[in-house]
Amino acid sequence: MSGLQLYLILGAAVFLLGLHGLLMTTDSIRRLIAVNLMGAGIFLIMVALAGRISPPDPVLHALVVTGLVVAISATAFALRLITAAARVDSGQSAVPDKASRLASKSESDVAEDSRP
Amino acid sequence: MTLELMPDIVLGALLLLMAWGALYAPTRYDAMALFVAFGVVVALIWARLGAPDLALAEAAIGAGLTGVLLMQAARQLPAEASVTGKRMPWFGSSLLFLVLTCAMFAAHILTDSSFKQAGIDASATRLLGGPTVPEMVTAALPNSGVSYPVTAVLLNFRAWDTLLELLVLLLALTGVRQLYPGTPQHPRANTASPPQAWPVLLSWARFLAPLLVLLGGFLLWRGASGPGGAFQAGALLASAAVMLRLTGLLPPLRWSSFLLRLAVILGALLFLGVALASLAFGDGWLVYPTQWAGALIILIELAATLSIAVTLSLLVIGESEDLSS
Amino acid sequence: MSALFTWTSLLPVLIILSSLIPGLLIFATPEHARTRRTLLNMTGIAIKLILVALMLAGVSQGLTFRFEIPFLPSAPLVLHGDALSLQFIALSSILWLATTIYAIGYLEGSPLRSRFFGYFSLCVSATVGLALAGNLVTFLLFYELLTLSTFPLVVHRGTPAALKAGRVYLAYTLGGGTLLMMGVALLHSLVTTPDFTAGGYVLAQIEDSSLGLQIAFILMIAGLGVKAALVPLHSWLPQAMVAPAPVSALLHAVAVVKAGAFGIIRVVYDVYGVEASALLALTQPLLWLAAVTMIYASIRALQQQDIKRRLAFSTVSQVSYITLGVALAGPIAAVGAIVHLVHQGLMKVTLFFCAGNFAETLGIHKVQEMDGLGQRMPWTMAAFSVGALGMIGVPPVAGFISKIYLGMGALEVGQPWVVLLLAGSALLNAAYFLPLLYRGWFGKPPADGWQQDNFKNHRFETHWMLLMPALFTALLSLLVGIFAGSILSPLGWSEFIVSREFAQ
Amino acid sequence: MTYALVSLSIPLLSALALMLAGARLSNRNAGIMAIVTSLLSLGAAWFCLLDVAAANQSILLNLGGWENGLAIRLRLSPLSSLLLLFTAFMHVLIGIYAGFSRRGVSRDFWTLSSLLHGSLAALWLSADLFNLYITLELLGLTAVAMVALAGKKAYKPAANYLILSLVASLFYLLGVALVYGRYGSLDVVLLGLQTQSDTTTRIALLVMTAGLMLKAALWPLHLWLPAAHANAPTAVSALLSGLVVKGPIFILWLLWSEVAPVDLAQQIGPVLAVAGMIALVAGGLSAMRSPYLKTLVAYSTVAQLGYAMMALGLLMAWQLPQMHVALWLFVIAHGLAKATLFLAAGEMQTTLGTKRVSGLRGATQTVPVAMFAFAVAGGSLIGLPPSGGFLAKWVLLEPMLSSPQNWPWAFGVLLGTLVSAAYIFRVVAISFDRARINPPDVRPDRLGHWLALLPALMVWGMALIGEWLIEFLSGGGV
Amino acid sequence: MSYVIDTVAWILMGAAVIFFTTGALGLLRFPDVYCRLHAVTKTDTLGLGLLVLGLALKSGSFSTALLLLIIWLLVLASGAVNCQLLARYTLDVEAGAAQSAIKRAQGDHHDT
Repeated sequence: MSGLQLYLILGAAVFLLGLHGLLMTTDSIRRLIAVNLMGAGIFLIMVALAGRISPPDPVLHALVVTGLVVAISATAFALRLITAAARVDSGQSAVPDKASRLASKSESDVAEDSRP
Repeated sequence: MTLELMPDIVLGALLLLMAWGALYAPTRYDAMALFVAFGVVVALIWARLGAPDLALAEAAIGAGLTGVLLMQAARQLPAEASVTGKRMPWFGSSLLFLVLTCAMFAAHILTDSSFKQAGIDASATRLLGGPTVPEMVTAALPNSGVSYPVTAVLLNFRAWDTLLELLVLLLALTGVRQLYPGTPQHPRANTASPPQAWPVLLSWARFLAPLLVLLGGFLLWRGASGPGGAFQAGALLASAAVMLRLTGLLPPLRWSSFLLRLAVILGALLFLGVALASLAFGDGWLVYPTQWAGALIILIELAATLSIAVTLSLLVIGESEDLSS
Repeated sequence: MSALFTWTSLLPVLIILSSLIPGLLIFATPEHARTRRTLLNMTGIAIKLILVALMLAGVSQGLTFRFEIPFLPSAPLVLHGDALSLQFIALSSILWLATTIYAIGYLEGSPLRSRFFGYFSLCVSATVGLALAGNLVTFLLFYELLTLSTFPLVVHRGTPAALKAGRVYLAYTLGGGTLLMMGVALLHSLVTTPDFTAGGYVLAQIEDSSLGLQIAFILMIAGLGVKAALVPLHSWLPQAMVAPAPVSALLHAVAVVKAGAFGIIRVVYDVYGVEASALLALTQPLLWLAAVTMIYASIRALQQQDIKRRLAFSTVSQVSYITLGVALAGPIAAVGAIVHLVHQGLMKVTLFFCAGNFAETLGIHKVQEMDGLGQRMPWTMAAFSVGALGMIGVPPVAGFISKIYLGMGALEVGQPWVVLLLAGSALLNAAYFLPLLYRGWFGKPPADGWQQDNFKNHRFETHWMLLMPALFTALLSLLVGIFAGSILSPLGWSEFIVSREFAQ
Repeated sequence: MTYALVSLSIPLLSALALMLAGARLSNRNAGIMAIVTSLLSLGAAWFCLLDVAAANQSILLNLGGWENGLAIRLRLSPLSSLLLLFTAFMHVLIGIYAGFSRRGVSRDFWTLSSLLHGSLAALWLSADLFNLYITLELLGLTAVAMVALAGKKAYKPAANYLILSLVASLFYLLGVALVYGRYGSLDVVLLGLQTQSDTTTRIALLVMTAGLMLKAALWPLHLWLPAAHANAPTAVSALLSGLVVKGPIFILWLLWSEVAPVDLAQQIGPVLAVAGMIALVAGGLSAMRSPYLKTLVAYSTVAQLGYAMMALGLLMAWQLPQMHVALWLFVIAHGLAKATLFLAAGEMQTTLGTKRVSGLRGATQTVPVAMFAFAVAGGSLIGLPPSGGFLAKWVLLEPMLSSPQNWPWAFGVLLGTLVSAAYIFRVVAISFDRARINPPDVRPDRLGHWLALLPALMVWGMALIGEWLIEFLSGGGV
Repeated sequence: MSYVIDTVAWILMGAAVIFFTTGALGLLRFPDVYCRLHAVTKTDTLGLGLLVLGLALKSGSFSTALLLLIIWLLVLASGAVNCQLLARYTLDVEAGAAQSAIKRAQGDHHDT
């Protein structure tokens, strides 16, 4: 059992742990963390695969760097979305300052149907 | 044999512990803290596996910026109902069974012939008789304009991926901006309130910021010959901007200012411009003329670093009046 | 593509457009522009009649009218005017004239007339397109368009009952359309879709894919059977009676039901051909199905108290005469079937016009309320009697001729029990029509007068636009019966068609 | 190939320009600019179609001029050129609707729709597994950002949609990692030559298929779609259902028709086809039951994708190139028809002021043109003859009916047709109800209704070019 | 000669490990925030100093030694600043809590 295969299995384990967490938890932040764990697991597998040759495979490293940036931008967007959604649930407007909300002329969502 | 594996086993155990904690810690705040720690451990593992620029990127982005993001989210989120919510009891055990079977299955495939330890299984990639991709990279490195293979792959061989990569960042920013509709505040409404943070913090920030900028520049320049590059440098600069903004030393980065918008899209714009120019005048989409390849790559990396830094800082600490169109 | 532009290839398209374009224009006319709408209707009908006459002359001199545009690989959209389609077009054009006049009178003052007449013209153009279809795919296309254009007519009144009937109508006809599509697709995969040829184009493939051909036949007949109201698939027809009278007249005499019957004729004669369907043992079950429909529908008609529902069930049984004639697979029976297509159309439209008059003028819907109608509305009652007698098969009205031919065809093919069946069915027809006539002519009018009498002091017994069409079609069914022998009559034309069919 | 790249980069440039202009450009001008750029891109796509038709086989290009295996390979096959044209055409149509209908959209819609156009074009052209991952991610994020355009009520479904789309992309990435680990190459063409069906490849492909099915909301993994599409703004849900859902299906098709070994494909094919049949029925039934109009249309997307799954499954099971024509005819016909359905549904929802299907009583009188558009597009979904939907169903039925042991599949198509007829005509029948008419809240927006009708007429116009389309697609499909 | 340097390096690193463990132990055992802060920052900076020294000796090259030194200085400074910030923050929070407690007390006083 060489070091690389340990990391391959470790990566798979973290991925599955993330998947398990995603299905088990209900809080959005934890589900987002679970998604990030799954991502880290996959990147671990990729880097372990890259380490099979010396010097390690640069293509896989480049892919992981790209993957990391995708992960951070998606996580940032998801976090902002979850906080906005949570704030909508708890009654406040999605944005702390009232002024900009009223002025928004973006498509007004259809008034909840009053007709039976 | 287990002696030299000891650090790996320790790191692995630490990783799994952090991961489990990040998911099932009693309160959400602990989960976030453990997740940041998880990011640090992953950075260590990247270093251990011989991927220095990955370690850099993970430390700066994974542990640093994500940590700030999570803390900000924690501040605004209402209390959390319950950790695993109302899932049925048997759901957990069946799920565990599923995870275990997958783990065994993964162990099986990862140890079968095709993933042998001794290098990529020669037969696999040489099937076509051609060289493996890494060999092609080292062969094509001299006329790729840079001497460090990862940067060569990122910015020359697979430049198209990186261009789309920059678009993903722009997209995330546009998406976040949807959450702050409404007319822009007139700039003078809340001028940068005088920095009332503690003197110690102010002085530390004033000391650390130039160091970070210097380090970012160094990483960017070193990317051509060693680990480093646009993403890592951008992340460092973003963390500097975040720190300055949180301590109030930096005025809010208003989206309504033209310069900011130009900075945000500069990376993608320049990259696309180079691609179109090479299509029109050069001999093909994203084909760098070999003698200018190095210069072009540096130019693109510069623009990319700037736009990554600004985008990431807007993503992390963009307040409502910064982001509203 | 040069063939595209000779006048012979453009004529079929012009015939369809002659009712399509007025229809679209009528959609656009505002509700109150009554004269413009009637004008559009009338010009459309006039042009169509002229074009049909032109084509009749052309076909009798042996010209071919064919129009083709590419649609599916090896299955283009083909419009081909042959003798059979012409007879159906002639029938539908004449009856469209009568029904339009009747509808204008009937819908006087009711809302949404532009929409009604728009869909009315769409429906007729779909029927004409269906008649002119040159291959199965084109037939399928117009078959489905017919469903879409008749649905708004069925639900025109918009009452919950109308909607329920509309939903049932859609369920049946769309289901039928899908089955037909499966059948056509199956046939296309076995033997691609050439044009309709007189003796059928399936003979060559019988050995290697007989099962496929049988299933395709069953699917297609099931699909067409829905519109031709064969027994298990007929129950949408009585429920569609909730629609206004002109629609039920159009549906039962001209468009929907005839489309189904016409489709069955096309499939048996021009796709499978008589020998192939006999070889595949398909005609015998079809014969039994027609026989069952005939008897069952007549029995159900007996039980109906509402006039229109009784007429609906009589349509179901009358249309199965056509299927019966086709299934007998003999030349004389074929003539009987094809001519009955026209005769039944004329007689049934008369009956519906009269039923509509009764309802519109005196508010009579039930059979018991018909006592003494003869005194109050003699002309309508006379037309009703002509139609009813024709249905029973009493000479000289048209119905008698087709029944005779069907009987002789059955004997020629050696199915004597069919003659018994026809006689029995004639008796049943008499059983459910004669009481109406007796009540009408010999019953005493209600002592306290009719509870509703709209056109009391009009020149005629009811609005002239309601009376004239009924009389016109009654007269036509009489003339067609009397002058059956001449070449110009539907009988002569059917013999011309069948001679071509069984020539080789 | 240059025209394809031009058609790809025009929307990207317009997106960057719109971001740069920011508040300085009014909403109306931004709309006009976006429509003009989509038109330019449409022109470029048309020329690229002519190139491919002239060459009559796929045009390959190694980006950056590096040799095979190292460089990212772009491939312009007849199919991708047609999809480029289709994407540009849809963006022009929906752009015109969004720009000129009375409801209008927020300014960021134009940036996001241009980005969507660019990422879709990149997806159609790419033949590199990791590049497809990036375009998939771009697609997912754009879709979520556009759903979030609808304001506060859409944040929760958008967040859920984002998490699920991230999970789907990660599943796909795991598959890509395993494939690269096993074969050492990311190039679809090279992989196609060397994949054998051993355990690693099997797991990789299954994991990728699971991710792509979740992304494309194919039957078992479709639960996020109704909430996301129903809450999105009208023009956005038209784009989402018409185009975004089709990206993952393209990758799924690429995987199973080229990369996967044939015997593995033949094993998985029937499973996918059966799932498609179940999708048809399950999606249709839930569409019939749903009380809300837009949810009904969203569920009908799930149902209609069942046809695409069936075509793909049978393509894999029987290895018949004709099924690939059926698959892509479905995608195009469904895209156009679904655009009209969502636009018409949105218009009716605003005019009659109700989200419920029962609120459409008397729609044929209050909003005649929108209801007519809904019925015409519904006709194409059911597959009534002259429409694009019929063309696709006809081409799908042909191989099924040619040999007796394939007939049960034809039964699936029959079932699908009946179910889709049921939920379309449920709405049409209600609209003819004149007894309890639901009066309109606001004066109907004539132009908006006619614009909503435009895609439906296109899908019925497909009949005229049906034969050419089928020849072109089956020409150099691969 | 190298043997002596190695043993000295190992001794230094051993001491560093001991310091780290005591720091961690302090973190777990001490009652309130300040003590824990105090324990962690003190032991970590000292432990790191020893570790850096040991590593510098083992690496043997002057440039890595300098690099390690810079790292140590940075961690030293940031550790101190962080500790000070955390302490001040908890002071504010407690002060804030104390005031509201007093207000509540006065509030009760008035009501009764």
